[in-house]
Amino acid sequence: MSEINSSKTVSIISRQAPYGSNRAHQSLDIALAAAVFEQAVNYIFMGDGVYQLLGNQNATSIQSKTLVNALETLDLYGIESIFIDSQSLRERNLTPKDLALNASIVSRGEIAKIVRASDSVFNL
Amino acid sequence: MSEINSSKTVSIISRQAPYGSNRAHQSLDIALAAAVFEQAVNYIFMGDGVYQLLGNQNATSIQSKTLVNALETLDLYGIESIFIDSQSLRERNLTPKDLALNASIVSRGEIAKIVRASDSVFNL
Amino acid sequence: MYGAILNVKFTVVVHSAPYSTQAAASAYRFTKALLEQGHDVYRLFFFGDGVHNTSKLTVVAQDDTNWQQQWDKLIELQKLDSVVCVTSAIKRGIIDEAESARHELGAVSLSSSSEISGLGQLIDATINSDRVINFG
Amino acid sequence: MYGAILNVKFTVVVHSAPYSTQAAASAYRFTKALLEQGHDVYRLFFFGDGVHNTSKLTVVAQDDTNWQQQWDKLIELQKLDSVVCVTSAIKRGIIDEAESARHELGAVSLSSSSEISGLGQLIDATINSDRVINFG
Amino acid sequence: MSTLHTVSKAPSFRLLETCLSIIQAGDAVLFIEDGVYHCQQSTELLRNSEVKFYCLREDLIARGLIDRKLDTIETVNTQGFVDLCVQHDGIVNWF
Amino acid sequence: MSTLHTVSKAPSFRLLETCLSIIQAGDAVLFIEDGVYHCQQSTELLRNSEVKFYCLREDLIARGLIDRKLDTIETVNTQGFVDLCVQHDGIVNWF
Repeated sequence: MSEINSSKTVSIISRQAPYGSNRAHQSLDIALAAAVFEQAVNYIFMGDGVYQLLGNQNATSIQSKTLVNALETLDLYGIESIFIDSQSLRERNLTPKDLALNASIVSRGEIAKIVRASDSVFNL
Repeated sequence: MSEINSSKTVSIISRQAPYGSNRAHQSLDIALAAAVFEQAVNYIFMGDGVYQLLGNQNATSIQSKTLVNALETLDLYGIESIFIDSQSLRERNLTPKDLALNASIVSRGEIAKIVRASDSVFNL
Repeated sequence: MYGAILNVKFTVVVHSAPYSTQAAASAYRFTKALLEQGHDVYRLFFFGDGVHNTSKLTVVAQDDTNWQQQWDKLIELQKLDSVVCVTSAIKRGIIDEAESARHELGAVSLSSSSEISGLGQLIDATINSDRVINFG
Repeated sequence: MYGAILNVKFTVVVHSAPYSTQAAASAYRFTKALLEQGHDVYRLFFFGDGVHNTSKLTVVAQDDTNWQQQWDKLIELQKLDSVVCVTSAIKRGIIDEAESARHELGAVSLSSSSEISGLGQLIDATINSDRVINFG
Repeated sequence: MSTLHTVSKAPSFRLLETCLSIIQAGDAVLFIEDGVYHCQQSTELLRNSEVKFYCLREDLIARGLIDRKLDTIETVNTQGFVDLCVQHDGIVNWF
Repeated sequence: MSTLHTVSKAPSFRLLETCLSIIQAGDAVLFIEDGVYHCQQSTELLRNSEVKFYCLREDLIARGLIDRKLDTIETVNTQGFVDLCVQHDGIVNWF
């Protein structure tokens, strides 16, 4: 790992619901790894990915780990650039107060700019 | 295999495009196995599954086997109840003459009756 | 309403690998519940990516569910007929003693509670079961 | 227009298993093409179901492409750095010598051309590659 | 003769549209896995009086939907899922 | 600064809608795998003059689409795919 200290911007677009597939969990793993290696992380929730942020989840009923609990601790890892696509919320009849997480509600145009300014993008 | 000679009706609904996923190929494998064991088979193409029937396919370009070649020989296995959903064709701007296979073009209502009259359904 | 109305023979077909989608976990919970209600499993059939449920070469973190082990225990305890589709299995690295010997692979990955066989076993199951349910 | 404009370092991330989706085959063809055009592979990274590309316990019919073997040959021939995500691998039964010994599994399933490591190797790759491309 | 349909993907995958287009009066739909997100939002598709809609309790709880579910959709646990399979003559799984 | 987007699922998965909603002028979209079915049917989405559309020849041939492709979409082979990655500063893959 020759230049591990040079910081780049990694954006993660998380577009899938939790539990049904492991994509949401994989997004989290990449985000945490990037944070641990001191990269700048943008964590973007879009499409069904916004379902990950609903309050009151308890995945012990399906013998799984409750993903939102981990998402609530992202700031402890230094991940503070968290963005939620407003259109995706609206399409799912959700509002910010349905969510367990405080984050920036953004437009598609703002997401476009974040993606364009990233060195690499993981889109899951 | 205690009662292998008793014939039941197995319907296969194939809804995915070929090559991108292996679902189309799996549908074929189940249909052929059912035919070999002398079951009555209904083979229904719906949604992106109708793409499987396009003429002029050649999957050697992606190091795969050309699925439509096998579909063209279904009658040799005694599979003659082949149905194509007309709505799915229309939505994809396709007509029967785009297809490599001669089969019954049916409505959703007819598919509903075929499914209801089946002993088991594989919906891939 | 939720008691056993009559004894029904189920075949449960699993199309997905554990950890990648929830389908295998749902199939497992469904299979346990039907047995608890006094119904029977005619056959478990692992197809496509579902064959990965029968690997014995898995290591799972303590705080995570080991689905392969859970299936293995359930199959052994309830003496279930568990079949893995041969076409799906061998190209995915799910190998029994015979295949391992024949191709000199030096390793076996299939749990001993399941056996590798053909799609004929799935068709047989559709003939001899009262209900066939697919999880994918 | 299609010649090598300059030498570019790629990292190729593979998220899907062979035979289940086309993604692994596309990744393979892409990797071969970039090398033929004089570019470099900084790293291959197999993630999630992609880890199944590195199994050595596979048996593939003669008329079918053996993708695991194709990857293995390409990695060996071109001396590529090929990393398999540990979290993804071990719960899917992709096991190296060390894990096999530690958990007394009695078998190794990982091809010797790849090595198991952490997600840090993916982050390192995003830092040190010119382009990161994902196939899934 | 009646059929139980299970739907296991989120509404964005549009499986319910296709499922309902081939459903018959007396059939039932059970939402499982990510399919339970259908229960969180009232849509025209769910206003079909010839079809009975159910959803799986364990999947609702996991996803934080147990208090958000529409009243018109009945909740069953996995034992109820087994019972639904027994009560219907056939099963069609949409995934 | 420009980005290459790849889209690898059939139109029914609606990835292109989302992709185009965050695309910027000068970006390109390359259809690969089942994504090449986008090239078979003219849609409003493809009438975006700020974005260049490409499709992968090998995937078109496999699916019987080589003679059905819209004229407005340029065909590249896998070498051309590599070149597009080189010519753009970033890559976003939609799958």
